[in-house]
Amino acid sequence: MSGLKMKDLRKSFGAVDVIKGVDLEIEHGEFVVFVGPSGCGKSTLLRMTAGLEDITSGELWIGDQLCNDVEPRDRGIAMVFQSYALYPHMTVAENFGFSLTLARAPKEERERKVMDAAKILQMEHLLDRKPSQLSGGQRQRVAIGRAIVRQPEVFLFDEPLSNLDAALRVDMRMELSKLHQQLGATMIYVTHDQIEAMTLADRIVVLNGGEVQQQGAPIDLYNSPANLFVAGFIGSPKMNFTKVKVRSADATSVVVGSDELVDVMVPLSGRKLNVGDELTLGIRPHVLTTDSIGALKGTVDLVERLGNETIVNFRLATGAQWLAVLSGDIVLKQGEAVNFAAESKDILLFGADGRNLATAS
Amino acid sequence: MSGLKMKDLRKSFGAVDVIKGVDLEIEHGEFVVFVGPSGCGKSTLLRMTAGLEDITSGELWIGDQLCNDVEPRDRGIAMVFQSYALYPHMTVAENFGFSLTLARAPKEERERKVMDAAKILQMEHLLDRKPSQLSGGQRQRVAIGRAIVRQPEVFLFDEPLSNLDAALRVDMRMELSKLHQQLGATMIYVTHDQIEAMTLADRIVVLNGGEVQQQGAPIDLYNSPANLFVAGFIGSPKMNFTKVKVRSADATSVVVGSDELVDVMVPLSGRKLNVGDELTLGIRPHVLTTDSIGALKGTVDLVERLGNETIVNFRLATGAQWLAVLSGDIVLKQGEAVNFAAESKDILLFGADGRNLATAS
Amino acid sequence: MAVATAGAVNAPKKSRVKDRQASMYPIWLLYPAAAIYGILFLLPTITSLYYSLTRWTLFNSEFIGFDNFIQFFQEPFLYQALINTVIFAFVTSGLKVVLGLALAVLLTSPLIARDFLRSVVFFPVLVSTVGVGITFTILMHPTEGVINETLAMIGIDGPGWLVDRNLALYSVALVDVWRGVGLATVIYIAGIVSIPADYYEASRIDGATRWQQFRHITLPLVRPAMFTVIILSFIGGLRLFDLIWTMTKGGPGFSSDVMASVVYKQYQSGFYGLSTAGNVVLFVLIAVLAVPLNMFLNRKVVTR
Amino acid sequence: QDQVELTWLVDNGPSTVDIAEALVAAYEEKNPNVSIELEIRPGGGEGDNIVKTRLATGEMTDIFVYNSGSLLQAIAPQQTLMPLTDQPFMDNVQEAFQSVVSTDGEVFGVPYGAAQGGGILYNSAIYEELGLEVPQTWDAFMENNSAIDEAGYIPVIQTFRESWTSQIFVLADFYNVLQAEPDFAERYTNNEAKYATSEAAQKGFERLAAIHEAGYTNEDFNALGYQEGLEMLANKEGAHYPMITFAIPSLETNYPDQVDDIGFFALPGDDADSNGLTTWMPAGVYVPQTTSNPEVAMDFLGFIASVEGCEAMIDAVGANGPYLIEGCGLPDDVVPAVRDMLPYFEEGRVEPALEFLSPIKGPALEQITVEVGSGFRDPASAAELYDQDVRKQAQQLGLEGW
Amino acid sequence: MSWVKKYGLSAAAIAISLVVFVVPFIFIIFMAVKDQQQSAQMDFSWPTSFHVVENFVQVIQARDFMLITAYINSTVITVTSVALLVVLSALVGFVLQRRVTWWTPWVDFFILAGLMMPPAVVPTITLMQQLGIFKTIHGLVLIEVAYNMSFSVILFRNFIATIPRELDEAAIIDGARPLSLFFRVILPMLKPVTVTVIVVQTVAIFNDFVNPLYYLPGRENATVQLTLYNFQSQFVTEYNLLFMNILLITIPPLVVFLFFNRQIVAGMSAGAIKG
Ligand SMILES: Nc1ncnc2c1ncn2[C@@H]1O[C@H](COP(=O)(O)OP(=O)(O)OP(=O)(O)O)[C@@H](O)[C@H]1O
Ligand SMILES: Nc1ncnc2c1ncn2[C@@H]1O[C@H](COP(=O)(O)OP(=O)(O)OP(=O)(O)O)[C@@H](O)[C@H]1O
Ligand SMILES: [Mg+2]
Ligand SMILES: [Mg+2]
Repeated sequence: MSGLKMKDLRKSFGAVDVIKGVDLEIEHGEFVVFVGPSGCGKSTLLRMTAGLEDITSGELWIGDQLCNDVEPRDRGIAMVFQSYALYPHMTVAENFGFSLTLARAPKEERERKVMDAAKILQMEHLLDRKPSQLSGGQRQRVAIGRAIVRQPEVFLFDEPLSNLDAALRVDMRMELSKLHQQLGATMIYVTHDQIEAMTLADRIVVLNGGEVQQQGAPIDLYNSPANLFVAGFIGSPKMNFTKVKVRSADATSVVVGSDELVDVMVPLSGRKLNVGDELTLGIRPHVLTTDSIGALKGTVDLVERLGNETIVNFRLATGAQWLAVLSGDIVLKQGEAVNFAAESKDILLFGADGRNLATAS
Repeated sequence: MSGLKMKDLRKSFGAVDVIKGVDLEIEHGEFVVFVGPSGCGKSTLLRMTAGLEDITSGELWIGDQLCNDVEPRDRGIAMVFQSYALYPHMTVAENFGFSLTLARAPKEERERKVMDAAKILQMEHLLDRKPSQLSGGQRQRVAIGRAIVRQPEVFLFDEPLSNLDAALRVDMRMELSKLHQQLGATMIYVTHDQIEAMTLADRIVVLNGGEVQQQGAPIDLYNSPANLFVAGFIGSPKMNFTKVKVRSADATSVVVGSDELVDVMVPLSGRKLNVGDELTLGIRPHVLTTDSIGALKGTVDLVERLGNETIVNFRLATGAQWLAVLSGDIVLKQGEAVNFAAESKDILLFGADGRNLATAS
Repeated sequence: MAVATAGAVNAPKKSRVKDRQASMYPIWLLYPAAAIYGILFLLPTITSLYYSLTRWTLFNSEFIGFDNFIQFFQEPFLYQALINTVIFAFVTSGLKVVLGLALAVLLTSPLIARDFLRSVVFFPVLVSTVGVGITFTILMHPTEGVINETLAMIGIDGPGWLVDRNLALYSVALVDVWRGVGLATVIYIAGIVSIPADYYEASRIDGATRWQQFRHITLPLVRPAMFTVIILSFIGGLRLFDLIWTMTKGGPGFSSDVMASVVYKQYQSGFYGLSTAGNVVLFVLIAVLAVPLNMFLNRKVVTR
Repeated sequence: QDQVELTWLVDNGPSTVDIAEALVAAYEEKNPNVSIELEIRPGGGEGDNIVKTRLATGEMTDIFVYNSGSLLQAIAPQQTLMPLTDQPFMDNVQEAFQSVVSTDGEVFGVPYGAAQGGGILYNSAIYEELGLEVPQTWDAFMENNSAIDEAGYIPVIQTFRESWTSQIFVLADFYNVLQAEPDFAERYTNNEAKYATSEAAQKGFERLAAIHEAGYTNEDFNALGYQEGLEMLANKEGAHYPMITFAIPSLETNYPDQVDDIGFFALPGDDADSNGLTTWMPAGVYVPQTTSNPEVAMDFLGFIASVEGCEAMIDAVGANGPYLIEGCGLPDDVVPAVRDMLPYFEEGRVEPALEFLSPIKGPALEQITVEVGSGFRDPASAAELYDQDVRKQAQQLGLEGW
Repeated sequence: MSWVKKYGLSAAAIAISLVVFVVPFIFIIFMAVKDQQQSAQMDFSWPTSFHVVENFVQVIQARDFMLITAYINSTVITVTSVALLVVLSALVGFVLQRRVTWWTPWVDFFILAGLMMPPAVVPTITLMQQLGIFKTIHGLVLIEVAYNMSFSVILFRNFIATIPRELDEAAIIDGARPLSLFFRVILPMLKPVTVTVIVVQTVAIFNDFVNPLYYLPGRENATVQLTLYNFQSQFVTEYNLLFMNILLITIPPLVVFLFFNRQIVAGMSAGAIKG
């Protein structure tokens, strides 16, 4: 059994605190995705888990063992490095099979496993190449291959698909998912791709500035972000925010409004609010729909047509920039006036401390 | 003026042909995005343009100059390397300013430009770090910074945003777009991110196996892919394909059908088709809608809830795996039977040679 | 050291750093080397230090305190030898560091007959000191030597390279550079080929000329090699006597004597205690110059 | 009879090796059960160190060649060597040699090769051409030089590139020193006589300087080496070459046609009546106490000290000096230079060089004489500097009174 | 014009190096083929007659084919010592570079001491006698290893700094123990330095004469540099044979150099790391 437990983990590089007390329990077999802005400490946390970075303070348990001082090779992990770290003097096949070579696995077993990995990664024809003769995406796949050949208890993936094309990425996602089910291994996965995070994760952990902001099932994070940061971070394009003032509040609903916005009622307990409080209102671009009598009056700035959907950048009367994502390929001209509407259940409110009023207890 | 012209460019590494005759004209100030599967030769083409890779045959013109043998520094280009290639002995600021140092730009100018770039890239606080002290995404931003500080005639970006988080990526996309407008520079941009490609590009060039498959405005590629490859490659998730047989064809419409599919009529000139011809039918996941009387009867296999939309993996009666992307957060149970429908205008047909019947002349 | 201060900030970290590194890079890897080096070099060398305090004929030794050191410092030309030593070390190591780098850059660029040229440059390293010594005494002959004959052809009256008291030391230094630059060159070549091509590519894009590439990429990134060359040739220069011995025997007169040749002469004369004392003095001199240099250089190595 | 194998360490002088090979061949022929293997070491200080090191560590060969005279003391013969005092063959060895391989009444070695003299090798063709006579006094020598100079030849060849050649004027003058101060060696050893304070001893330096001042040397004296010196002499470019007679074999090999024109005379002093030769005793052959087979080793030494052995040596390298073995005469066909040397021995006009009488020889002498001979240093300060150098040596030897 | 600019400089550099390095070499060859008399003149002149074979045979045959024995001995000693040296000192360099602790400066100092202090011969011999390795080939091998260790360690140590630590980490994650990390990942990446060390140390050990002289006495143990003494002594030298000998003993290390020089290839670490 190899669940993972992190107790108040901390890490500093000299004077720079990078991980500022992370508490996390990961069950055996769970697929956990770390997301967070660039430089927030995801890789560092992974490297601490792997034993490559010493733990400044706190405890790291893998299974029943306190692992702070356990050697990486005894932790039963495999890792895909963000920087790949391929052995440049070995061929792809040798890179794949290196851990097995080290473990003195029989030659046939090694060859079989290497071939399996190559098939999964669609790299059979490249097995004899050296890393320097590969494209960026191919190198990244070698890095993945090296990890999956090992079949460890715990996988650590640091942005393993970032340099792959969309189709391959979908394939790999499936393969990793399959692998996860087959091996029943614990996986910790860092990604910046929202879809990857949403589709792969049993649980998403949102990190920011070395701290856990929120963790939970993907859809819960999307629907009920704990705070402004998570709300802004999960979902792409980003949620639209605007400052609003409380016009009235009672136990079941709050009415807010601002210069930009006609007053709207949000079904929400407003017990702790006073009229005049400043809140932040958030609406996801996806929930906005064009509606000739919609409350949001905007002027189209820029239209990005993705084919299946259309991203509309529009400006409110006050000059605030908002986004709306409309289904399908919609033709709008720059400068055109459009009205948008949203259902009140899709509106989120955040307190002055940034916490989501709907979930804050 | 620095448009770019590639005339039958070819490149081989020893016996491996990587670029197999690329013809391309890029106008001054155009923003061209190269997309294509991993290993198809995008980076190689960029490196040939930059002058880092010898041209095996063909001609490369930048502006009015035949550049096959021109030194990179005389080509007026800047490039973001897929592998970053940051100078390990220089700080972030020095990395940014290196090209200006080389050009002996005055110190104030250099400092100003470096600060500007740092601001754009949100890296002001990291200017004194060495690359080895940065996170992956931060390194990537240094690589971008190095290029934008130069303000050249031609930018070459090789997956510049692949390691950035979604929010930052959107910001950077904006900034690059802005930069493009400000400088009026030509940009060639490699990416695997569909949204990036669709939103940034004036023109998308789809490469596969070292050859150009199609080029054109993003939305045209999405709506009228020239062939099966492009159709499958552009748009995520991938278009659903199925083999169909022509049931009847006339000058304005074709009726096709198969075991999986009840017969459908596609408005299309069918002059060249005969009854019984095998075609491939393609429907994008996004155009499918649940419809209780829909012609596609499927059983739900897997539901991925992204929040703003829901990806439904379903199986047809024949066992074929299809995808549908439904707007909004929709709850479906595995094993549930669902009917899907699509409008006939959204259906694409491809001939035996893979070409799109609607666009093939 | 940097690590010590970093550890001081955060006490528990230090022990962990040690533990983690200890498992990755365990100290027992050093044992075989340490055993050989410690037993066969350090141990006898350190025991021999005792003899610097004795009058020692190899057959008998008699403790005489610091008399040897006193006598050593009374060597009539010690001061000049000291100056010569330092000059020699700086001239030879300086030239090797610079010329070696130049040659290495040349010999790593695509050239016809590059392998041949490399061999040519390395060849002097292979020739025994005796051969080098004789060869150059002849080539440097003031009137009949090829060097001066060539100079005469272009109207220069060549100096008496080895026979001029003011020049002999420098002439030997030049010959030492001739002999040793090949060594520096191969070390540099190893350093240059270890620099990833990426950086050159990036700098070409950034607009660097050949010279700027050298200045901003090669020079900083070849530092490991350069520091090796600096340390090895500097200490080598301070210690060198064999070439001086074969070429001038410290002459004419005492003009090209260096510390090491003074010590060597004492050893040749059978003054074993005295020469051990001389070695100790020389050791201290070198240590005073080289150890800080080494620490300085170690700190400047760029790690990737 | 058991096969006996011995090892023999010799230095690498070509005549040394030739002699050794000849002796071994002759001895092995007589004693088929013995085979002697030669091991070669460098000469000079390096070679001395090797001998000392090997003796000190008990790793010496069964027999070895080493200096006679003062340098012998440095290997502590009492501790390390087998005494030969009672060996019958020592009767064959002339007293003159025995005295330089003895300490405290024990004799340790037999002579290896011939005795040498230090003086002037001269080109008799030039002498004949200019009608000159062999000089008996320094003044006569200088007059000859002047005549030679005028005739366009080089009077005195100097070859300071190999600095050891610069010492001859000082070392070979020792016969003259002893004529003036018969007890110089003893007083010198006892820290009583000094080069700087002894007029006679300082003369060596003065004469060296005088030659330079008079401009009698070749122009490129500081760039030439020993071989080139011999060549100039043989080729009649120069008339005099101050040298030790061990140069003669080399002249014989390299200049067989000219060697008949080369003569030799002792370094002249002030007084024609007390003209004589400073001599160098041959090296000795010794047996270390660690030898594996003392009997055979002794027997071999006996062979070397026999007329038979002596003849083997002469066969090998020719006769270029007295062999110091009773009954071992020289053949008649010796080259003129050797012939010139013999009368000094026969008439007893010889004295051993200082290094055979005193353990002290300053190691820096050759560098000092180069300075004097090149005109950088005046004789007085040279003598003083040399005295300093000598003190170092004496102190290192731990001699009384220093 | 541009041609001159582009190639002129390197052409000039090549020409100069050729002259500087080749002229003395030609001198050596000339000397080696002259007869004894002409060689004794010690000048840089065209040989009046060529005695290639004669001199060659004489040198080979000298002292009972001593040169042949010497070749064999020197080769055995060189090969084993260099092999040991490379492995041991690369290990030391590896640990010292990667692991910085309070004792690193001291180890550094002792390593430098190997360059700064000449070895003490007599105490070493006594010690070797006690260990029973005096006068043995392996004894001398160990001596050569000990004496050349500092040089190699410094070389390796500085170069190991250029290998990205991420590769160590990857190997450790792959389950490598320190030795396999070193032999399978680090050492292969060090090829250019290793080659340099091999070449340099081969030359140094093959050409060493002081140490064999003291620690491996005995005629049957002769090494190549000792053969030079066959023709050169304190007072008399047979220059033609000496130079022929010099030429002959220079060839094996030259071959080593020619062979290994081809192994110095660029781009060992290409493709390892992104960033
Ligand atoms: N030195 C080489 N020798 C042989 N093949 C090479 C070499 N370098 C690259 N290739 C091959 O050339 C093809 C194109 O490489 P390139 O880097 O251009 O791909 P890419 O389109 O950038 O892919 P990616 O999206 O993965 O970065 C790849 O299949 C790669 O394996
Ligand atoms: N050696 C170091 N010294 C100082 N700061 C460091 C060092 N290494 C990393 N950091 C900092 O630690 C922070 C966390 O780095 P980490 O690599 O964990 O980020 P990340 O979350 O993986 O980011 P990315 O998504 O960009 O890869 C970054 O801000 C980085 O600048
Ligand atoms: Mg990271
Ligand atoms: Mg690429």
